[in-house]
Amino acid sequence: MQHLGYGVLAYDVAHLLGGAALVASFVLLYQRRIPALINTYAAQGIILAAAAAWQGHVQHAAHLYVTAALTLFAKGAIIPVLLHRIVRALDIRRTIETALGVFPSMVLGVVLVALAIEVVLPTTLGAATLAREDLAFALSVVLLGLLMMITRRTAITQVIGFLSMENGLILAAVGVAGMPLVVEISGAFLVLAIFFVFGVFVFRIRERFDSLDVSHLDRVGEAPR
Amino acid sequence: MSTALGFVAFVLHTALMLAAAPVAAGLVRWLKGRLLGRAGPPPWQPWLEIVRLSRKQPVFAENASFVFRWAPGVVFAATLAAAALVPSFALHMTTAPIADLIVLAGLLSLGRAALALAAMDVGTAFGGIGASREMTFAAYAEPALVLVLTIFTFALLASTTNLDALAAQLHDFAFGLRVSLGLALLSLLGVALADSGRLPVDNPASHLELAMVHEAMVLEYSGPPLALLELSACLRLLLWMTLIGTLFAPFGLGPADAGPAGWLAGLLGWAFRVVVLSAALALLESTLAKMRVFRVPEFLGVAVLLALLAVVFLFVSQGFA
Amino acid sequence: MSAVLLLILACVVAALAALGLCAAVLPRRIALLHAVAAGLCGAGAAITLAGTPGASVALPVGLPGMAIHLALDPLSRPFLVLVFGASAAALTAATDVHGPEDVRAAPFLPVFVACMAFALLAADAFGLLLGFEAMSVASWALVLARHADAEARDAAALYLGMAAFSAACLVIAVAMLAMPSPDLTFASMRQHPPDGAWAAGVLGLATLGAGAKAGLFPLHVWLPRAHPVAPAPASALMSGAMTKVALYVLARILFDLCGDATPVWWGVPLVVLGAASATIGVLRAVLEDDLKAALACSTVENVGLIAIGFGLALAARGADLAPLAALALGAALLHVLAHGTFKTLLFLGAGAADHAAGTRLLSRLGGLVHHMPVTTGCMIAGCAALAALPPSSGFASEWMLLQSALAAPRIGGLALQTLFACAAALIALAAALAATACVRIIGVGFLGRPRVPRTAGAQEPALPVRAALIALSVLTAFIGLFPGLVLRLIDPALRHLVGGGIAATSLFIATSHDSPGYAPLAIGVLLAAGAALPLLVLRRRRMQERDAPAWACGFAASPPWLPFGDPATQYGAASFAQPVRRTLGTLMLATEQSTPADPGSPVPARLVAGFTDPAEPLLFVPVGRVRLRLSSAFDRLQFLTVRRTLSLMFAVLLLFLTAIAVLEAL
Amino acid sequence: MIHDLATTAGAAILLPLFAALVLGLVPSWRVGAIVNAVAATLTFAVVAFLPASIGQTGPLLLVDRLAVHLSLLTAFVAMTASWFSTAYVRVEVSQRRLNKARLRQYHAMFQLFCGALLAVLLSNNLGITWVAIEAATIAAALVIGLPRTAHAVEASWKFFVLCGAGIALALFGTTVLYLAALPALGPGLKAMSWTGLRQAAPTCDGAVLNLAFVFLLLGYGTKAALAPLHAWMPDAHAEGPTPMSAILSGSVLNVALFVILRLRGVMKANHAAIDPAFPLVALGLLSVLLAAFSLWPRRDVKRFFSYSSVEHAGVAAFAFGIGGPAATFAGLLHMTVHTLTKSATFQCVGRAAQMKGGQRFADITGLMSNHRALGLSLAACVIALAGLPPFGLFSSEFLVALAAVRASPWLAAVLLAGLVIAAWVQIARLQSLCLGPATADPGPVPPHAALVPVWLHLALVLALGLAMPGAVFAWFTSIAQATP
Repeated sequence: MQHLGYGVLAYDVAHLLGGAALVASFVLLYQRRIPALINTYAAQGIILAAAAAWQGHVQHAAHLYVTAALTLFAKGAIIPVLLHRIVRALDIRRTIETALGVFPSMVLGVVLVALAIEVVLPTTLGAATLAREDLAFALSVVLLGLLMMITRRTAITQVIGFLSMENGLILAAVGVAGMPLVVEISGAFLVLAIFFVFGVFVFRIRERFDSLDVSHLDRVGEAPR
Repeated sequence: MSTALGFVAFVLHTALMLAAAPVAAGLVRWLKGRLLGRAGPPPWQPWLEIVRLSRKQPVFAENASFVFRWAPGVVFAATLAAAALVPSFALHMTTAPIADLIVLAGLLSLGRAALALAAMDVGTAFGGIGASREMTFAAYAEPALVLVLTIFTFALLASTTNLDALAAQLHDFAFGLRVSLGLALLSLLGVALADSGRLPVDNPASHLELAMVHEAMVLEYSGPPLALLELSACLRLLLWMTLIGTLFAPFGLGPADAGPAGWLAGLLGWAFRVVVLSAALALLESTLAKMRVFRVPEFLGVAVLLALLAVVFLFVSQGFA
Repeated sequence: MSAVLLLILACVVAALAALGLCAAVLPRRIALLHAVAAGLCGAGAAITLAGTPGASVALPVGLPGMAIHLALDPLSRPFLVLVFGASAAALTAATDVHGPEDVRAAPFLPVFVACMAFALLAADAFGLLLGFEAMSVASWALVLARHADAEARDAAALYLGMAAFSAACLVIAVAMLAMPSPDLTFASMRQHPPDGAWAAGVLGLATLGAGAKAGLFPLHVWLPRAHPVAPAPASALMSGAMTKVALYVLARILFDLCGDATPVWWGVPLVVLGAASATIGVLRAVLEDDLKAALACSTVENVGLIAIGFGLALAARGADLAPLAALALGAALLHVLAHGTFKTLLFLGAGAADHAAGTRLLSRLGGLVHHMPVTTGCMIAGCAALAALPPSSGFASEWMLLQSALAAPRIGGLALQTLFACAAALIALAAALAATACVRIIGVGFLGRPRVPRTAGAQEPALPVRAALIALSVLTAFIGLFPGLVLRLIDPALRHLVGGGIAATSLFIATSHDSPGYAPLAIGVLLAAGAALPLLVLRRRRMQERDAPAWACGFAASPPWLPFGDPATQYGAASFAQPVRRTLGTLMLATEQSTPADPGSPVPARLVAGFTDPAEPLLFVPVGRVRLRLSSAFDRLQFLTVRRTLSLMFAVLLLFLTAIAVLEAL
Repeated sequence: MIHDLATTAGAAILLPLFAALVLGLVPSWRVGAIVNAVAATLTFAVVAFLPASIGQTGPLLLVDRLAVHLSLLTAFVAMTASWFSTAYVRVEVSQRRLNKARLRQYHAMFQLFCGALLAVLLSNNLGITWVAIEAATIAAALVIGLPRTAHAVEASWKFFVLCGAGIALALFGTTVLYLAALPALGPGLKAMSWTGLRQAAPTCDGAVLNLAFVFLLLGYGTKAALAPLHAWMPDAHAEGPTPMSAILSGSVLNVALFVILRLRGVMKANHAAIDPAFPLVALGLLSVLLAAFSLWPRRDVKRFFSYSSVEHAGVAAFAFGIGGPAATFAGLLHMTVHTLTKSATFQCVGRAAQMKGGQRFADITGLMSNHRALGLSLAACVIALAGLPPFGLFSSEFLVALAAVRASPWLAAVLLAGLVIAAWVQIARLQSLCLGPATADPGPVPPHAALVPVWLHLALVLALGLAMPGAVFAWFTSIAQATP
């Protein structure tokens, strides 16, 4: 692996794409309406596909191209379309009900990114710089995804928070050189499974309660059992 | 030789205690009468009552069981055994090795428990009152007795609770007058008054049901059993007088094998002590009135505290001496 | 004990357990099975008496990779004789099966005896605790014999909960002892006695654990609630034998496994707790209305006295006064045997009265002496021992205990001397109050007039029960009159544990070899002579007795609808205890609410007098409240919404990450 | 890589997965139930042959004593659960609580779940371990959501979101672990295998290992239901069908603890990395205390026993945290004995709940009065769970206490305090379940034959606790020595 640093094209582009994925996560936190949220998620999927493809080019690993294609196809296209159709079919309330306000969650997001960088960079001094950068971005995207699941009440936003966390994981897996293909299959397998399950859930939840609001589920939990 | 003399002394001692008990009680009653300006019944009046009762036909309540019939025997046996253990005019009698103060206390409580059970047997309210109060007051007297014992075992070199050994050691004035011994005497006097049922704890002369403790228990008895119980009561009083006299003023007491001459000196000393104590008791009873029932625990509580004070005082002084 | 005899003992234990299972399978043959079990126990007692302690046997059963070792050493021999003897009597009484409750309890009684014997025979830590805990589970099943009423279930839950607590303390204590040694056998644990803070920890845990099981104050609250509920033979063994096994564990740990270089202050906690147990136990025994609860409270008192004996022995051994230590430990062990016998007798008698009169409450019993003379006679014998009246067995051990308490101030130190003097005073108070309790139990429960028509119909129990009662009374009288012989059984234990024997011949016990002591037989002869004297004198004028209605100071005859007389005119359980409650009641938090009837109103005036055991408001209620508050705090976790649960996980993640970051920065 | 799957270990994994496919296609639920039971029994038969191929290590599969032991345990519990499931399903359908269409999905997911668990136990590759755990989570989520009641849906949603987030963190941890092993072993499968990691552990960078350990502990800790991450467990148990609870509480916790044990091996080999003892002991104790106190207010029987599983998982984690052959031996024995007892308990509870038509403590009382066999079995199970003799949990908790005291008596004190509090409430609830006045029995009374698996389990627990044969003791000791 030749020396990677500023000024080397491979490093700069990877760094750019990682940063773009992180920005996409922040934009997800910023959204107040569900359709925009889904589109932002689609954008993040596309950025992730680009990053995967670029890593494939840098590491001369053919399987990463396959991953890029899978990600682009699944997260860039199928999932957003299905989500849009569900939102229209079940005419869900468009606005997102937040547990923690948008601005405070953004501030918390910045703190989390700082923590991720503070944790990843000093610990991975030995590894290649490209891998360390990618890992930091990946951890940030994962933490922001988790933050999204915590600070939003509506079920759909929790689903999207979960999926953006998956994106972070794929970004991390892709960033590390030589990760065997197994990770790719699992990534794909995971995406498919999650969508299938969420679909079933959404359908069933819809069938059970009128709204997708997770808090409605919470009330069920309140009865002492 | 000494064991034979010891045994003769023991038999004489027991006979003396049996004979002198009613007379001592009569003496106290006579002295109290004289103090109150009355002629007072002669000291041997209790003997007359006991003989009269033993000739009468015993009447038992319908509800009485074997406990009621056997109790007087047990009470008399326990009190007589206790009296036999306390040396009056001679030491080292044959019962010397078993004359233990704790056994003495045990025998007294055996007699008391037997009488209380008999009182409960007939199922009348008065038996219950007497038994309940007697057992409760006894419960407060025991700790005082044991604390006094602690003084003796700790202060004496023999470190034993055997009455004979204690009396022998005290006889030689082994350790002179001590403040703790004085407190012990006061405490023991309180215990003796409570146990033998004299004023201020219980009024032996009265027949007012609510006031009496000992009398309430013997209410249902008649004929010979009653005689036995009266004799036991007198024996118990004489026993306490002899015990206090032997422990705190043992002059004149010699070993049993000193022969009849020694016994005579002991006898005189013992008689003098009994008369002095009877007079003191008569004086006390003519001045004091009976205490309310729930004041008695405080009275005995004071006795316990005095004993405890004596014990701590002894430890402190022993520690420095 | 040669290996052969030990193997036979192990077979006896196994056979008892097997009998338990058979009783479960063949409910109709219970009487026969109990009889066989009683025979086995008798044989066991005989073998234990005959054999001399020595070899040890390894069993195939045990912790993975470690076998349980059985051995009979001088300390466990007297306890085993007691357990087998008391079980033989209780099982004989249990052959009289009446009612479904006894059928339900039948399988667990022999198993309970087997577990106790196993705990005593065990020569390694795991065997001891396995037997100890199995004993608790078996007796818990016995307490649940009458599981229909909720009060029995609550008592059983509290009982097994406290047993689990005591086992937990003992597991840690034993683990601390076994830490330096290669395996768990007592032999290797003796080589490495603990010292310093570690030893103090073992002392605390052993006292807490064994104390909770034996019924030491303040962990005794379960005892007066669990014992009355069990069937009579079971509660007899629980009070008579089980509490002794707990005291055996305490003695084994403190005297044997902790080595003999223990400091003087080791005796203080046991003396303090023992004195507190004795006082609170006997006070509660005087105030309880339930006959078996009163006997259970007197067990707490006697356990307290034994604990005082252990404490004095520990202190004396710490101050290198071997004769005094031997006297104190001898007193404690003699009291173990004496109490084991007469408490079993009293509980079997109480069980007979309960079955005959259909109630355990003293306020409903009365007048049993007329139709149950044998039971009443045996109860009087038992109560005489409980009240420590000479020449009974209770008095012999009481006398030795008092002698050691009176000699204890020789150990020195003003604080210790005052403590021992107060302990001596409290022992005397406990003995005197025990006498009050006994007169109350016998006087109110068995003598006087029946307070309820049902009680008037009481009849003598069946032959086996009477046989058991008489046998136990004879045994109690024997221990009372010949304590020297019984001390010969205890002496090897004293030499083994505190390096000193007791100056005792078969007729005479003394504090030291040259000083005079207590000769129970001589006192007995003196009493007999005293009793015979009046009979001889009055023999010639034997008057014919005459029966008449009770004089009762001229009280009017009772109305026709009250054939046994008005129960109200007779001293009841509460009225007998009123002077004690009025004076010493503050110790038992006694309360009296009297609601006077205002003039003219038909409503009767009421006086409600009650008491609560001080240990409950001081210890059990606060612990229960803390547990409730913690449970509801943790319970909020159960009802978190999905989002909040996730944020909990998020918080843990951030905590760990910051920890990593901080670690890196260092 | 493919020849790895041709071995008995491969067969053990593929058999249930293949059975899952078949069950997916079988329309009638009666046939499905029988096939399910037969498949589980066959799987256990195959796993029984595993000890012969101990020591087989390939890029995909690693068969060592610990893996074989837990596979035997999981397969055995799955077998008895499947027998119980055949009867359970028949009653559920007759009482119209489960409609026939859903049962096909239930049986398929049942076998998928068992296959996934065996895959985790026998896999050598961290990626496969993660994928298998993911598959197990999805299968379990679908089965829990099966009864279609509001609570069941909420429970499966909670189960899926929490476990999903948990194993997502685990995936991140796996990536970082791979990153740590990269410099020593180079890219490719070797850096992702347990054998490779253990070999490269001393030379890896300690800080990266720490980072990986944090994520993996949190990820697999969620699946092991360690204290703050246990919230999914009680709901999953209370709402899902009981045979699933029997496996869920027994095997999933063991599998997660198995992975953590492997991880502990790797961490201990590297001296620069933090000692895994402290977090494991802390989480274990927190689990025991939290579960002990949460047991008291419970009104639902299955939820009550799920907290008991959290408590015993905490004890096992505590034992593994202390480390050393003695503690690991105690932890392993405790895990084994608890799994057997807990699945027996759930079988009894399942039958009782079906018979009484409700699973609250108020619905099920007085079992001993007219169902003596069921009452006695449940009583024996709960006595075993409370850690009372003569059952095996008493011996294992004794051994754990011995090891804990060696570490520090205060730890042992806290642990045993938690166990006493839990034992106290379990005894109280046992009395309310088995004794006192009996409630009505609307549902069918189970035949005595149904209780045979329960008595089989209890007999095993008794034998393991008090009379463990020499060979089995040697087996446990060798495992304890092998895992550092």
